[in-house]
Amino acid sequence: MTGTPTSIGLDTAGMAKRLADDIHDAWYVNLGVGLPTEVANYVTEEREVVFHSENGILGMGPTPGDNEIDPWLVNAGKKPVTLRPGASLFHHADSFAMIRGGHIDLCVLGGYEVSQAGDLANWTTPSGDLMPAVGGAMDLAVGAKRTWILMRHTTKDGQPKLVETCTYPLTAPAAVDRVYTELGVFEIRDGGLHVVSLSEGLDLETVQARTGATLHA
Amino acid sequence: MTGTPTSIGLDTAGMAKRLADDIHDAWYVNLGVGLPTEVANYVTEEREVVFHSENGILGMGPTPGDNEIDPWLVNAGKKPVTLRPGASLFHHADSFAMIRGGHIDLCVLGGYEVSQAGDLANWTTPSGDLMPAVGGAMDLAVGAKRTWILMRHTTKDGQPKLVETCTYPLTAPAAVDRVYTELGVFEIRDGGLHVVSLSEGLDLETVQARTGATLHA
Amino acid sequence: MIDKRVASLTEALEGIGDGATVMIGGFGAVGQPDALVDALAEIGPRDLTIIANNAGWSAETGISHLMARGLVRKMICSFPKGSEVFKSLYTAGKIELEIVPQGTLAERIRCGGAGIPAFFTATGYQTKLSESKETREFDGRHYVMERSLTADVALVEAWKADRWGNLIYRGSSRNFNPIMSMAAQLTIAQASEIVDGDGLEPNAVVTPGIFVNRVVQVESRVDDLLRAQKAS
Amino acid sequence: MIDKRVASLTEALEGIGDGATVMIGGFGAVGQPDALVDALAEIGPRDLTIIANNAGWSAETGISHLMARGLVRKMICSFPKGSEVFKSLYTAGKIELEIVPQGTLAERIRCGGAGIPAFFTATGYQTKLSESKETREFDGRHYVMERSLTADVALVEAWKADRWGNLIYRGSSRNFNPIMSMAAQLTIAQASEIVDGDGLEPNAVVTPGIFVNRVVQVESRVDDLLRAQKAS
Repeated sequence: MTGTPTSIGLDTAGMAKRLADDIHDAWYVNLGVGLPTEVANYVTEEREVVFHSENGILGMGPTPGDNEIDPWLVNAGKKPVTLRPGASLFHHADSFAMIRGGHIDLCVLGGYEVSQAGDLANWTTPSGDLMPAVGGAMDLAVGAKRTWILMRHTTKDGQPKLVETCTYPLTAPAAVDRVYTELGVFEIRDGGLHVVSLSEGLDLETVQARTGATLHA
Repeated sequence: MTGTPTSIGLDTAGMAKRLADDIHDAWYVNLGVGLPTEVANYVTEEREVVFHSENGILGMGPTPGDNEIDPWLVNAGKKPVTLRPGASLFHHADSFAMIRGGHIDLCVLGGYEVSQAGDLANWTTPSGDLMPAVGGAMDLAVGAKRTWILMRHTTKDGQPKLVETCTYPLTAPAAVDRVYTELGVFEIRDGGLHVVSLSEGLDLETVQARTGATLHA
Repeated sequence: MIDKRVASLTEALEGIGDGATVMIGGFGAVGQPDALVDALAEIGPRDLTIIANNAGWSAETGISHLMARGLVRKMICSFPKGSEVFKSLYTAGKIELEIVPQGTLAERIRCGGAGIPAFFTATGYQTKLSESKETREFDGRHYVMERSLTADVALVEAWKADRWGNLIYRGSSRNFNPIMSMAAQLTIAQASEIVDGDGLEPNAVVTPGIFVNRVVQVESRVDDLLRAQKAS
Repeated sequence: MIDKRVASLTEALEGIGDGATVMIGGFGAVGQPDALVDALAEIGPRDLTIIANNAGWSAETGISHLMARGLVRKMICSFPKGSEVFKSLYTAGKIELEIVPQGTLAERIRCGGAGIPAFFTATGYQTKLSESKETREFDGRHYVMERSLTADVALVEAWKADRWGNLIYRGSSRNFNPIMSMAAQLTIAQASEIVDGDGLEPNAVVTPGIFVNRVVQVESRVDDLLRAQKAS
């Protein structure tokens, strides 16, 4: 548990790809705004993973070309998207019925902190943001069948983001199933962090040194 | 308050027509199964009263001719109906959101008993039916903006159905706004029955004699 | 490739065991998945709890057919009148009944699908149907707390479907089908037509495929059923 | 004859007074009734409570425009980030904020329209957003009790409408519009097109006219708005 900045492990594209490889074909998946959105770039169309957007879309396709933009069709990040065959459109209450009702197989969110108990903090800072905003993160974290977090292993100044107990305000308690970082993949079960895999060239000691809770091999 | 059977006042067609005349143009109206359904026959198409059916229709039109029946389109009594211009179709949760949410201007229901406080009993007998069934009556009685009851003034053996206190199991307390019988029209307010109008040729004394609670002129 | 189409009713119904809770769509004959229900009666799982608006009307088909075969332990519905089979079983004490106001039934099912365990409604307050239920006042009005309903299986009827499980309906046949599709672990749809190619138009879809597990094509018999219902 | 069409934005907005609670549809620019909101800013009712997902993005248009004019007392939303106007008012203590998780916001609005005063959700349990709220355990899981939301007025955007007030939407522009239409005393829709004759196809209607009081035709500016949003 040191303050060393990590410049080791995967780049962000590698992180997104690593997570994408674990998504099952035909799953219904909601990708959070930011880095999680990148995951879609590493899921081929043939796999028919169905991407859900909380503003009322199932079956989102890739970003359209400049001449193919439909301004009425945007994702949760308010960016233009396309529809794939088999898509459907619906309103916000139905969209969150899908989320809250446990119909989404997987949501991928960013994180400020994740505790070994699976507590997630990803919506505001301890001091309270100047302007707090929560969006759909709390609904997704408690509602989806699986919540995977895609985030850097440490903060910019090297503090671990995988911790024993969150110091940031919670988004949801005991909600996280897995965490994907540039250093590895970690599963949360029985109140502890279990290593699924470490990124190429890294050993447990190196990763443990950057982690604020005990890693179980 | 006698046991005299009533053969005075309006016939059922007259009762339905009397109530139909009080419906405002452009109201959204749900008509219960049985006699209330007859009310639609006395509302002309030009008035654009929008009839709601709890199984998911707004804008029901008249019964189709034998060659025009669409078997997939039935009313709450499971009888074939038609659609008028401006109609819409929806599912049961949305249909009862309209009802429970106070969007229906008027529901017309039958009644076993109505008390001077507006309590309605119309779904089961004191002994409990051999087979109880409630349908949408409870939702309609509490949800619609106005609940009007269309019923005979007395039972077959001459007992009053407008009473001080219901002896039948309630459908809803304090739910009824008006009662239409063959003898007259009665408004319920401030815990009492107020005469709106009496059917032609009848005086208050005659109607009071067939009523189980005090009528206010 | 996502392909929720199955070739037969038997395949569609695979895995429904004794003691299952089964939601069955329809309002009377319209929107009732008659072929699925009749095939389920042939398969014969026992001690079923059925959640539906009605209890059927004929021992030959649908929910009453299941009952006539002795497969139903409990009925949760709003309006069981019209079923002679149910009536005789009920009066003989051979079947349980939970009567639910129709709008409360619809909302309990929707909430079951939407992850809401309980809600409040004014419907049923101070009636026999809320006698054992918690009540509460909000802003001067009285409400009953109702629990949501979920099921192991939902059997639904659609007009058209596609291989992703998207469904659209005809006429008044939506009724309970879209909300039941949301509320079950396993949702099985019979559809008159399964469209090929790119599937249904996204803006026209009423039940998104996320709620549907299996789709089987069968000709709708609603014409016949309505005739039978009329005759009965 | 039922005819909910009105000729101008001013006529459409008639009767919105100081202190009104106003729901505004849209998710960002898409489905936002921009013309109605900007015309409301011109009319200038004060002390408004606005219920919307976002707080706008530009002082020139939409919700931020209302705020820039000093008309908004309180904002109930899930994601006010992106509005500089809101940020400066909020940090200066000149506007109240109630942050609501997006799905809870949607369900509170739907329940408001559906006559359900309160419901339970697991969302927000053990977070700052439920600190003052009642919690309850059902079947071993913990939930927060949430109250429904209603409004004096809902401003919504549709793609097509008819004289009965039926609405359909384009792309992802349904978002909060159908549920807000249900939850207000007075629902006012701007639509790109109002169809004549027999109206919209009954099976295609998303918002039935029963929920809509007035319809006004205006060209949608979503292209422009998205460009502006991108540039800002």
